[in-house]
Amino acid sequence: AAKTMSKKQELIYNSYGEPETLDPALSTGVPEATLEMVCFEGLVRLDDNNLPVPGIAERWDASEDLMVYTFYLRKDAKWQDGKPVTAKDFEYSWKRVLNPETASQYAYMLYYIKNGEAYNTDETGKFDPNTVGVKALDDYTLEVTLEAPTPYFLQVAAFQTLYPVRKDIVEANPDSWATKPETYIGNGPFKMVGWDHNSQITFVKNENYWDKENVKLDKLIVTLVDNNQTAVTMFNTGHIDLLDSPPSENIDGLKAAGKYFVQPGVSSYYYICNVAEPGVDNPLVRRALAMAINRKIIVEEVTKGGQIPAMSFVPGELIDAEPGTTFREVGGDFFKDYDVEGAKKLLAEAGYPNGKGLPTFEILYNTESVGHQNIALAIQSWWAAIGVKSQLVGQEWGVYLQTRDEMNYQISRAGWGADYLDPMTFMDLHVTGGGNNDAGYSNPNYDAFIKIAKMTDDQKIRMFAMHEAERILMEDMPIIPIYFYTDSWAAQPYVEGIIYNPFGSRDFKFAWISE
Amino acid sequence: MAISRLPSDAFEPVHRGKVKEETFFRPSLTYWQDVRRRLKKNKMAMIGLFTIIIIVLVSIIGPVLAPYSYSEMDWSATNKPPSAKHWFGTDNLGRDLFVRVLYGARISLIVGIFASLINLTIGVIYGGISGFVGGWLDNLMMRIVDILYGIPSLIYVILLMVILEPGLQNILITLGVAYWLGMARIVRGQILTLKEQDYVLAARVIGVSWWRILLKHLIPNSMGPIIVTVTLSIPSAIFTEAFLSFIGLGVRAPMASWGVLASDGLSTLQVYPFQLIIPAIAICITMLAFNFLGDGLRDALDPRMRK
Amino acid sequence: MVDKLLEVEDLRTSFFTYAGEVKAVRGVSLHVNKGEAVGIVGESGCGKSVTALSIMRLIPSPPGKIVTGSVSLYGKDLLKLPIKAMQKIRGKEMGMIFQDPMTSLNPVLSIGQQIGEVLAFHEGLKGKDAANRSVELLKMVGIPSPEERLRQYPHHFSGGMRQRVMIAMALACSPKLLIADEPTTALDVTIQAQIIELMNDLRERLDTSIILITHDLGVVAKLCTRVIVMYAGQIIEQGSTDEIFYNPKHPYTMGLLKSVPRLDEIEKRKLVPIAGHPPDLISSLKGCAFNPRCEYAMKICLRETPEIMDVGPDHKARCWLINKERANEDDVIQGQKNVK
Amino acid sequence: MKRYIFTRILLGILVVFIIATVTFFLMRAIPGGPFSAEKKVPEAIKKNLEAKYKLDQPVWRQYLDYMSNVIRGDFGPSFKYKGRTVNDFILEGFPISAVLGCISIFISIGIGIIIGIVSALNQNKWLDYVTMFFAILGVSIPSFIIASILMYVFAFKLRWLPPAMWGKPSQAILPAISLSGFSTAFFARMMRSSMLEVLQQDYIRTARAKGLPEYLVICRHAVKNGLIPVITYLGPLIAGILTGSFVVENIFAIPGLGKYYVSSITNRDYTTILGVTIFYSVLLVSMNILVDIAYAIVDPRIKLVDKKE
Amino acid sequence: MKGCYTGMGTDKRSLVNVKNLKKYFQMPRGTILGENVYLQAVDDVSFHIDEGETLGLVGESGCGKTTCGRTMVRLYEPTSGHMYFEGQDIFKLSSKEMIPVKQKMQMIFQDPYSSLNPRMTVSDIIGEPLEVHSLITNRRERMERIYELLNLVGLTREHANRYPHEFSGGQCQRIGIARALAVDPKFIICDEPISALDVSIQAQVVNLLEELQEQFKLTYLFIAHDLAMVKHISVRIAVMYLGKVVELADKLDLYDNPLHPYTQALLSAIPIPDPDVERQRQRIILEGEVPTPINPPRGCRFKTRCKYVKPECAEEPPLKDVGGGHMVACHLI
Ligand SMILES: Nc1ncnc2c1ncn2[C@@H]1O[C@H](COP(=O)(O)OP(=O)(O)OP(=O)(O)O)[C@@H](O)[C@H]1O
Ligand SMILES: Nc1ncnc2c1ncn2[C@@H]1O[C@H](COP(=O)(O)OP(=O)(O)OP(=O)(O)O)[C@@H](O)[C@H]1O
Ligand SMILES: [Mg+2]
Ligand SMILES: [Mg+2]
Repeated sequence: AAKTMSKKQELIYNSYGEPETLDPALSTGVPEATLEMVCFEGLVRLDDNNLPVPGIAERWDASEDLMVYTFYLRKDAKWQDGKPVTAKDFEYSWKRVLNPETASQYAYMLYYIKNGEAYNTDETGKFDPNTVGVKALDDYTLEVTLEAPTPYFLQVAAFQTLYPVRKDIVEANPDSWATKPETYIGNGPFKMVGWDHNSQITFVKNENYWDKENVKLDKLIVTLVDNNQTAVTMFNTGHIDLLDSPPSENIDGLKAAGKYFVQPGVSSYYYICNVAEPGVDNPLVRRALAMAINRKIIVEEVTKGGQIPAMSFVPGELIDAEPGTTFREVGGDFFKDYDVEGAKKLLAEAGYPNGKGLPTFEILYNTESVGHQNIALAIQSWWAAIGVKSQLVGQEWGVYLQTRDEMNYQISRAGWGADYLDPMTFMDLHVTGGGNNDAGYSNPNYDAFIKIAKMTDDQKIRMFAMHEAERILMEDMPIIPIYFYTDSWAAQPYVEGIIYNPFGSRDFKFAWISE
Repeated sequence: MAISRLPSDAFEPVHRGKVKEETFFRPSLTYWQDVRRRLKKNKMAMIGLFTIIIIVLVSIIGPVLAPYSYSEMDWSATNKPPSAKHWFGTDNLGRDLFVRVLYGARISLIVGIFASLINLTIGVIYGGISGFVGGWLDNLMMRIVDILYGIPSLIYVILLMVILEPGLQNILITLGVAYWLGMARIVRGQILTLKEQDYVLAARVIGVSWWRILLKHLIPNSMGPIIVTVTLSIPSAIFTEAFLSFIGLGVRAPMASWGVLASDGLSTLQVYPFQLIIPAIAICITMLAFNFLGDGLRDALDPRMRK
Repeated sequence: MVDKLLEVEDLRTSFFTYAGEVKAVRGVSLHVNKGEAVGIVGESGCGKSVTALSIMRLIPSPPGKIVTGSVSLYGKDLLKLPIKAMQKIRGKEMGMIFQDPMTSLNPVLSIGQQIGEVLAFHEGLKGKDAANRSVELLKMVGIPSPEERLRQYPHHFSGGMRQRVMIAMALACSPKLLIADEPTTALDVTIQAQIIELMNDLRERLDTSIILITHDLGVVAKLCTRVIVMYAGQIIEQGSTDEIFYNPKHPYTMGLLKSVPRLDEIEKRKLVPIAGHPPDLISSLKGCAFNPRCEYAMKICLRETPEIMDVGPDHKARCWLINKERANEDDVIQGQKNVK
Repeated sequence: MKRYIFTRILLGILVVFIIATVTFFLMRAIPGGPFSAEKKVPEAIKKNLEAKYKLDQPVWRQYLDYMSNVIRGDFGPSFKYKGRTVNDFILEGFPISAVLGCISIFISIGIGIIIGIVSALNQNKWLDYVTMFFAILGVSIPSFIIASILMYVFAFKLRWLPPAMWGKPSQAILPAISLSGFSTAFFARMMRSSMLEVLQQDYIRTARAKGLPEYLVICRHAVKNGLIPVITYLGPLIAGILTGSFVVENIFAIPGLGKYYVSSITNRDYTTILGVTIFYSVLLVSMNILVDIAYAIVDPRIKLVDKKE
Repeated sequence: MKGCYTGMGTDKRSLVNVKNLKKYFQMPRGTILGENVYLQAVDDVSFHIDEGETLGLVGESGCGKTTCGRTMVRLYEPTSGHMYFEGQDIFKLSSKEMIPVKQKMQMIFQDPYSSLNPRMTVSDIIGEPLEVHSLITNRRERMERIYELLNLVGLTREHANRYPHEFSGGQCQRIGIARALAVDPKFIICDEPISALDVSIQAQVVNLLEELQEQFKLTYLFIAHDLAMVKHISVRIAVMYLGKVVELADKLDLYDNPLHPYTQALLSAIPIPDPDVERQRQRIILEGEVPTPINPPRGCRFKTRCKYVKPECAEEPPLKDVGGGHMVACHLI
């Protein structure tokens, strides 16, 4: 039966904790992205299927070589205070991101643009910003020149770092404009009307939004409760309508009430092995360790959030060369989950029958949530079953990061989320000397395949190379995949029309409340 | 007058030599015998003492007899409420809570007792010296206490975590760094009032050395507040341990203390309340026992309460 | 006929402690006439304070309890009054001053507040009236610049002045009876002299009856018209001051008198203390309570408690020796008869 | 008096200064930094960030800069919450923490003291045993457990009260009770024993001898004296309630300052760590001074003044 | 031969010789840069005590008697002055060198209860000085010595294992005396040892002190404000007023012929247990407030309360000998 709209179009959404900043140029987190998407709109938006649809740009052209994009802005796009949104706004905003003084952490999202990196990394202060490949040809035409052909540039253009901001507003209060509703001027479907720091943010429908007809919510309240137990209690008592990633303890109950939803995510949970450490320096041992883990139990009994056991590195939602196929479907699994016998055999093969001769491994994890510890405990018990002794080392976040960074560990918990929707965001992680290659892994063949994949924009070759690289990676197993994250949320039955982005961000533009 | 009815020898004087000091017929006991005797007479204190002994015994013997180990996971029986098979139920990894509570008792009791010892040694001595010596040294020592109070403990806990390996002994070290501040203040206050007492002056006239005055005269007479402070400090030590374990300085999982069990149980309060309530009850019973014992001990240590 | 203001009959007060029943007062009967100063003397622990507190019904309970007896003020039995009525009598009809002026005043209330609350409760005086009356009282007890003193706290006062404040407080409602429990023990001699003068003056001017508890015979000699000597919870001798000082009948009284040195004696004589200690009041006493320390103890003293009996007009004692004297007298008389 | 307060303040400033200095260097000694993340920031961008927040300068330089700003009352910008300053945090968060803290202190002093008095007056009767039993439980269970249980019972099960957030009076009830649990129990115990002591004092007997009714004897004479030893604990307890509020603020989603006390450290938000630490030390030191002054007010015997006056 | 010391004191035979003793307590200052304020508890006091003699020290509460006594055993550090003990200026000794001296000088305190540690048994209390000065070698010897001392002060060995609170005031004072005697002292400062006791117990304690003096040739400084008792026990008496000795004389001399107006008032204030005498006696009631020792009156300190003040009293009267060792500090004489 078709649902009818409720009279009161008001939605309460919980975002865990105070946003670090709502300045699109500076923010880095997913929660921030969600809130910025409420107030801002970039050249394009992403639809249900993560495909670019017109945003502020009505249409766009790309040159043959995919090096130059021309965006044609809609004339009715306005800022919430009624001023028109122009191509100059974009030019200004992007250059602001690249300006080293802005110190934007996501500035590298604009390194695709010609001279973007050069400008951002300039230390002399003499770099001419006008050489950066973004130019307002007139008020409604924006020309973007890229460094290299980038097939997914339109996705990038939807990213919050590339949202336009208002020069006059920003320059008046360069530091604090994004912290107060009075100066937080956006061009999106809603506008901020109140921000009780650490408590809640209130948005109302933006009457100057070009597509206001399609915006149904009158009011969006974002609570900033960072304790997930509290948040779930608030959800259960009807004080919150939409809650992301409810804690695993409550999932069963929510499921039973039909309020729990889940979709595949684009992040991977895995263990990395310090390949220089005795014991784990042996790929056979690493594979044995991987095979001994019972991932099904982990996702069903420990994490409970519908996560997907991972017998490979790249999560399932990324598209492969052939339309309609995903990288994962093509790549398949590389080993069997909970293959105790196989693991034992490998161990023996490696010269450690029943774990004899192996040191006691330390499993490093961070202690911010009990989840990591529980997984480590379970894994410890399965490893013990094949004769591998291990010990848990929990560390506070900052310490954990440093320990990992300094390669002071043997086996460590890790996670990686996609920056963009392409397997490369995972695959180039383990190249020799890579900035995030915390395993210290190095394999020239792997490096070669990654290089090939990066040099071409032929999807077939790229995907082939990356599949090969993944195969090598799983052969050497510097990382032990455990599961693929899911994107989960709890929603009251009357919540409708939200676009749930697999990265975890939410688009409330089309949200509404049913009776 | 009734004189007539008096016996004839009524008015004969009684011949007694020099009048003797009348003597009390009371067994002569040493101080500690006396303390024991008085403690034994105190019903509540004895209940407390026996409870503690039972908890200690059970925590030592119990795990040996139990059919499960503290780390054994049973994936088919997670989050089961208390039953004949699992007396206290199981946790989210299917571990038997009864056995975990027994093991937890070991750690929590060690931590609690150690914190008391820290209080009794560093706290009492520091406060004692500060109060007894007085003057600028007192001022200096108390300002150091203020400073240690003021520095956020999490920072030096993290620093210690970098320096030390996780484990019980390091919880103890961490507790040792800052766990005596309150006690030092209280003892100092006591000593300040006591040191003007005549018996202290008398000891000084005799030529008793200052540390002996401190140990034999002043500290024993501050025992009341000291014991109260000690018993009050035990629960916070137990939960500090849980916090330290949580951020990674404590005992390694899967070993868990009561504090850790309670903190873990907290997240499942809405779904499986017994996982919080059971360790919480264990802590409360122990605390009641310690309080009864402490109060009894305080009275027993005070000879003025002798009956 | 003299007015009997207060009459205590067979008062018995005990403390029920873990160790047993401490019979602190064992059948005290006494009376106080109007305008009279009665001294109660005796060693430490003989039950003087407990007697006084029993009269005021201020025995700490538990462990204390008035077991039997009656205390009548103007013939009204105080022990039977409901507590509310008793509160009206305390402070209004009977005032009490305690031994230690240092601890008997509330350290955190100003003098004005402490005097004022008596006036407020008993006389309904508030604000200015109360202040005026307080000033008057302080003036009466000889505290200079009383207006300013009202705002001060006990620790601003010296011991002697605090004791004066206590007296002022006790006299606030012009009670008929003032019980002073060792009012000068904690004070030094020169101040003690001032307080005694003050009390004497009050008695003369206001006709207040005074019960003065002390073990200082010198103070009694100065102030009292009648003396009661207590020992182990009993009255063992009572009589007019002169009788007690010059004609003591009980060996204990004699002992007390002998144990003090006198400023006016020229030759150094050895002090003669009463040997031994007062008995433990927990044990039930057999015979005369004083017998273990008595140098004249006789066989009967070990067996039976003597009755208190008259030894002259306004002089009573509780001692077998009196009987012995009498018996001897009887012998003499009989002998004479025989001779005849 | 003035002189006493003056020296106390001077010493207090010194203490705060040392706390700030030690914290500054300890904080720099612990691993991790404000911009470390699992996904590492590219070197060049990190450089930009460090330049922006002056982290590229030598540590002593940063220390001097920071301290000179602090003296001017500027705790600097937050590293984590961009565009916001530590001063903002304090100005926004502290009033809320203070309101919550004051309610809790009010509850713990009020209820704790009443319980203490009642049980002292009923010494060794069942009322005494019951209240002291709960007092022991109160000091045994930490506030975060009390908070969760209260939320479970009153918000989730009974639905009498809102589970969290701040603003309405009803939202203050549960956090205030959780926060005051320990100190209420503590005060009750302290008050009981000090009342038992006071009730033995001579001046109580004097008050009775004056014929005062019992309620006046207790309320006017006993309670005020009984409070004196309790006040000594007020300083540390108030400080404890204020700094200890981070758990409760976190659980009840209260936008107070307390949560920064811990989160700033986990975030390595250097300026916030220092700002909050300095702020709390100032609070602690001034609380102690205030309590001493309060002590002198309640107990006129205590002289903060020279004897000459 | 008796007591010949080669000290620098005027009276070479004296066991104890106090010279110009001053003890000022520093008070908190008025302003941060203000001058130091001192409480002049003992101001320039000199006297000597011969071996075997008892010197009485009287005066009203707060006049500095206790301070004087305590400074003499260095419980307080003296502000200035000398104290020769057996000819040696003990104020110049280090705390190490003081230990053997402490063995020869002891003190008995005013409050019999508070001067005994409530948590020590009698044998621990009496045993402590024995241990500190290593006067015993083993447990048995210790107990024997303790029993001996208990016996000496009229207690029995049954008392050894009891606690102070189980004793009466007089018995407690005896324990205090036994503790002082434990080290075989030569000189004992008795700081109001009887003020807290009742009359008959006072007599017991005083008798005990006298017996012990005879037995061990002890020297006493006997502090009290009860002139009658002081007169009974002392040979000579010093009267203090507000930190100064105002009169010092042989006891009979002092009683028969008190010269200082303060001494006269003091003597008249002592109640005499004799109703007839009391009825006739005229007390000299001192008027006026006791001045504070912080800012004592200039000149004669008694002038604010003295009936006979004269202009010269603005000058400080020296303590001068008016014959027969009777010294008085008053302009009237
Ligand atoms: N609260 C109490 N509990 C038990 N026994 C008590 C209590 N109060 C007094 N007594 C006992 O009652 C007896 C009489 O005490 P009381 O105070 O009347 O003596 P006193 O004659 O006033 O002595 P003092 O001269 O020392 O004041 C003493 O033996 C004392 O031990
Ligand atoms: N430790 C101290 N610090 C400061 N002032 C002190 C100290 N001890 C004593 N005084 C002061 O010194 C003065 C003399 O005190 P002292 O105790 O010597 O008098 P006293 O003659 O022994 O009096 P009492 O007869 O009351 O014992 C008093 O004013 C007292 O307040
Ligand atoms: Mg008495
Ligand atoms: Mg003295």
